[in-house]
Amino acid sequence: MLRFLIRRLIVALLVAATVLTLAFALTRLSGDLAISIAGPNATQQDVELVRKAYGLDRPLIVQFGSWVGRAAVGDFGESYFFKQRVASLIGERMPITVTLGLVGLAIALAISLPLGVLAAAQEGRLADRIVQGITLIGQAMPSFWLGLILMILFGIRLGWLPVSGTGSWQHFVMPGIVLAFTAVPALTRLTRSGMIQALSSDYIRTARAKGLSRLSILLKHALRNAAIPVVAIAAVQLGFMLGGSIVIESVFALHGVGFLAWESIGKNDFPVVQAVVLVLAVIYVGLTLAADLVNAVLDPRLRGQ
Amino acid sequence: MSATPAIEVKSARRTFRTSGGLFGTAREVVAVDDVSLAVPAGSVLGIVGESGCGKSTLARLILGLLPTTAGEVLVDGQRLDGMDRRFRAELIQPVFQDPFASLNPRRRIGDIVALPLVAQGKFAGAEIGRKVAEMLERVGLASDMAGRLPAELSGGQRQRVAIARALILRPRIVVCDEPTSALDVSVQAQILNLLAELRREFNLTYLFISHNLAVVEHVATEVAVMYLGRIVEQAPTAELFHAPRHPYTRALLASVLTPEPGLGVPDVGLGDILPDPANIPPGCRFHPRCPVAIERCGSVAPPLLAAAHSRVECHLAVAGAA
Amino acid sequence: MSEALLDIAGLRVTFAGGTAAVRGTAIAVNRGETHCLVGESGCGKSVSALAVMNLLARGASRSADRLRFAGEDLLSLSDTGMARLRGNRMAMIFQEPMTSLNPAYTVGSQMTEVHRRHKGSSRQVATDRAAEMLARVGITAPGMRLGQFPHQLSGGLRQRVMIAMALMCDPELLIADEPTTALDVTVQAQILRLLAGLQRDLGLAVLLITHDLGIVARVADRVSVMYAGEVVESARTNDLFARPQHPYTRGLLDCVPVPGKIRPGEPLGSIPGVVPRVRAGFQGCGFRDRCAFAMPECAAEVPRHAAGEAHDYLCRLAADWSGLRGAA
Amino acid sequence: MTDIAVVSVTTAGPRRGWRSLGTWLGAAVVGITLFAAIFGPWLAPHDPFTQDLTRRLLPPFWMDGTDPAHPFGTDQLGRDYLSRLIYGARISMLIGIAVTITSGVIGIVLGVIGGFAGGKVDDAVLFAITCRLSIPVVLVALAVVGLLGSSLTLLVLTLGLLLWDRFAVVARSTTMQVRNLDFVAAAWCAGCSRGYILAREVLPNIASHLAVVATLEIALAILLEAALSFLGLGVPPPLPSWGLMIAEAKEYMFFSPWVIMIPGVALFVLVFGINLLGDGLRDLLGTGERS
Repeated sequence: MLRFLIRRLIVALLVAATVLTLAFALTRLSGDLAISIAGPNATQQDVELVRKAYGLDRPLIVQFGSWVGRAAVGDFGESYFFKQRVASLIGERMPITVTLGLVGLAIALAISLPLGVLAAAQEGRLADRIVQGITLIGQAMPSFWLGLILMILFGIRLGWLPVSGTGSWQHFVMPGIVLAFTAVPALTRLTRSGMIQALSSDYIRTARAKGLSRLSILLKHALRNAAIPVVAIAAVQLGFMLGGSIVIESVFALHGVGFLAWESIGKNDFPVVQAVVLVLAVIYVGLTLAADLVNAVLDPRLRGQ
Repeated sequence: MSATPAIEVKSARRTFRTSGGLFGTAREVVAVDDVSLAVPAGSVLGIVGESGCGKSTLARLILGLLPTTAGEVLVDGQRLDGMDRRFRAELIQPVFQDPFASLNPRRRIGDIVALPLVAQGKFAGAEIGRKVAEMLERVGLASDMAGRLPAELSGGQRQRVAIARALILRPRIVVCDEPTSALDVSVQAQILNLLAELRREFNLTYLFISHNLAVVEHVATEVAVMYLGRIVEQAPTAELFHAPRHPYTRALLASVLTPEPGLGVPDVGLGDILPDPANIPPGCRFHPRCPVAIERCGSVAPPLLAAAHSRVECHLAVAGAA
Repeated sequence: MSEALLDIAGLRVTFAGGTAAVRGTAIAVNRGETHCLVGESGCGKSVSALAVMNLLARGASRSADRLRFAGEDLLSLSDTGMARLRGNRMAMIFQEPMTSLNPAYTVGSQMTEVHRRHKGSSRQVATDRAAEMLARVGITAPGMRLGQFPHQLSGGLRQRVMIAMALMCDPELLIADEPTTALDVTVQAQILRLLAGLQRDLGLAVLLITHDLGIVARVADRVSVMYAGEVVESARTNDLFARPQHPYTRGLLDCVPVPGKIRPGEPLGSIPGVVPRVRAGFQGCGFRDRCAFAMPECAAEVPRHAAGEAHDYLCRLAADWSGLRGAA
Repeated sequence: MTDIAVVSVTTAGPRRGWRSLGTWLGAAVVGITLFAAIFGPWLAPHDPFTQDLTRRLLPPFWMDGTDPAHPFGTDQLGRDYLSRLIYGARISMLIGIAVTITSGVIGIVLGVIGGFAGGKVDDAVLFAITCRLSIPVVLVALAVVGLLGSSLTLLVLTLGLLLWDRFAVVARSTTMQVRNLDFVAAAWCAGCSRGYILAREVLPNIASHLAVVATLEIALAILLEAALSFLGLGVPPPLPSWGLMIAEAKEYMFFSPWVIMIPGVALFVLVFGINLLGDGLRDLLGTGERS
């Protein structure tokens, strides 16, 4: 158990280090940062001042070293645009993104699990085809467009929900639904295929031979095994949702981390962009680690002898 | 007796690392442990043992599909590692157990049988076609089968294709790894008869691996019994079946259910403890299940008692118990 | 013995693709008797058993002239009525002990649930019963085993657990579908010995499905040989091995290498050709393509002949066609 | 006693018909879009870049006050919407296919090498996949385009470098499965070289799985391009990307909803069609999710 945790932690750290390097490389792709920061109207002198002030005159390897050293202790420097510590900036915005992600995941699971179980139980019949149709529609739906449509419908025409902002829980309903829509197809398909696999397995035949009730076979014996991959994918999906919330946050003007990143990209505010990429990557790795642990609880075979 | 053995295995050992589940510690499994054997040219060595005893791993070592962890394998007196792949193919060929996995589902029968010829790179297309047609006919398949896909064939027919592929280069040695275990009884007999005919015709040497003792008795000239990675007894077929010396051989023979009504199911006398290759017991590895084990068996590894044609590893075989 | 415990006549199963898996099978299993259903893969023996238990996969259709268990008509029983019988008065074990137990639950949980469902017993009563049954199938330290998960047990132990679980509710009939095929020979002998002992002690009726004539000879009281969805020959075990009548039965017996009976190197008897897949609407004898005695009439309806007491077979050939097998 | 009870009936028949209907529908959508993309310059009634500020936001043909010359109306700058839609199909298909080829090459090479070699090499491939999955795609793509300026080539390269994970995962697992089958061992014993075995024995057996992944990836790349263009960091304006059309029309959507409906529906229908085709392919090639 401990060995496993340590091994996974080492992998997680290596992934973080790789992303750290990539994030740094990303910002240096554009050539001279100082020119970008100083802005279009700056004189040669201004640019030199900026270069000195941000330490961009040092050799690349030194810059990299100092960025890594500080990032390792959570210091991502100061935002060029917001003139604020990047860490505190992200800290302020994170709750909104996490709330959105969790709302989205909850809605997605509330839709996918019943749909997947229903489709598997009715494999090949009308209900199954309808569910598969829904997943296809969900897969094809551009999330930003769905967001706009919902805004027109519920925000303007019906006036039920606020169109943008973060004032109340109602503000999270539409974005949550849209975000959930991005995860529903994958989760439903996985639940369905997992359930179909479980239902055609030998132990389900045993359960039927034991004369157990249909409900007990479906929910106790099949779902428990089908749920194992779903948990892992749900965690991965949550990671993707946090990363993908940038689109939805900008549609609904939710000032979360994604929105922050979008603004910062527009403003050439590299420390913020670097930091957001890194933080999201670390969260993703943490989520997959957590999923492994939950799986170990669900699947006795993974607990070892 | 000076002739080079077709196959010679010298103190071969093969271990695997298994991950012990997500949280378990990785363990080392000894699949083949210090196995030595020699198969004289023209004979059939049968290898029997239960699942996990290492017989299939041994086959893969002899085919060169797996490298040995220690020891060496000589085929026709030459070391396998470093041997040219084309040369090796002309020497030794396999027939595997599962006739559904051993043929590429996307290639036609003719191409499958021709593969060893194509790999040699020295045969012209017309010659290949002629040889393939001949071989298909020899194993009892209509030559129009060449254009079919494996999925269109039955299990027995597929196994004939596998045999045709193995013999098309006229190798000296064929390693048959449970060639009839996946087949029905009526088809198994066809394949066994075919293998026997081909051996006489092409003067082949077989290494014949099976868990079915009756089948091994039928085809083998000599039999080796494997238990947890070691050969615990080896003898000419008739001797082994009529005067088994190792208690495990006796138990195996006792568990053969011949179709003779009225005899009931015998008591094989083995306990419930099953062999675990990752956890090999000290002393004699069979002692936890052995019905006649004495104290020494639990601590001291049994000596090898070798005679001209037979050998056994058992403390109690010293007295020549039979 | 007035009425058979399990009485099947004219059982037919057709798969969605049009394959006729079972074509008018008749089997009668008497109380306290082991009846073996023997045949090669695809002959319909397992499908017949699943059809009796109403456990066929979706897409398979079942019909029968008669399907009665302990006097009760199974055909007219509802799904719930059938579920009440399964695991209770008629139990079944399967070929693959490695996959037949649910990996997510402990042995104890899976064993007790069947008792609690059918007998309405408390957790404690069911657990005691489970421990008792584990001990009964020769498992030492049953208390410890109850808390273990299936993956912690070897194949032989899992099959013992399956047997114990099947016997939780004292069934009258146990259907065992190739219970030892996936096991090693020594474990197979142990499990079969256990089954034979339980059958005797508990007075069970056992319908044992196997492809292995050795098993048939050693454990069966009666044998039904299946080929291409039909029972082609049915007899008492001794009778069948001594006087096999159907050409297929004879051929099958010749195919089996018997240690000490066949000289090494001598060819085995074999049946040419392959096991056919029979489509719905197939007429006549399913074996005729592989049969050395086939004649044009075999494509028409085949008569069922008697060859002595409780011995019948499905073939045109008269019973005295071969004389005694192995008389020489 | 000859009553016959039929317990359950087959359900396989109608399903096949239903499935093939969907596949044909998908093929039709993809075919029409491809046709429009290839022959766009001849099909489009107007130049998609010509602005006419006097004829802004003309409604499409099903509404009142339309102009027969502009069946799908005009946008906020008076450009013909149908022409822009047709040129947008070019962008979508181009991006979808080019990105999939790029990511396919990267992913398949990595996956096949990892699956075939196993051991340390496979560990490295797995690590690369984990790293790739932990990187937020939209954010990084936005950042790259934001930093380097938008161009089609850059967009294709960026997305191609970011979307290879599914190819790698599928190629790796299927290669592993095939590698362990006995026919690969038999080919080795037949004296075949590693390269021959990989090319002739392994690849043909994983190709169908990869084809299914390819359709999914084309759909995903099209959706991502639209999202990036919508956020203003995808295809450079004035190129008529469907995502960009939605973004540019956003301000007018409350009064003239069709300005976002038309490109949005086009996007949805195309991706839906590709996915239908992919599902059909999956059924046809027998690479079910179940196995």
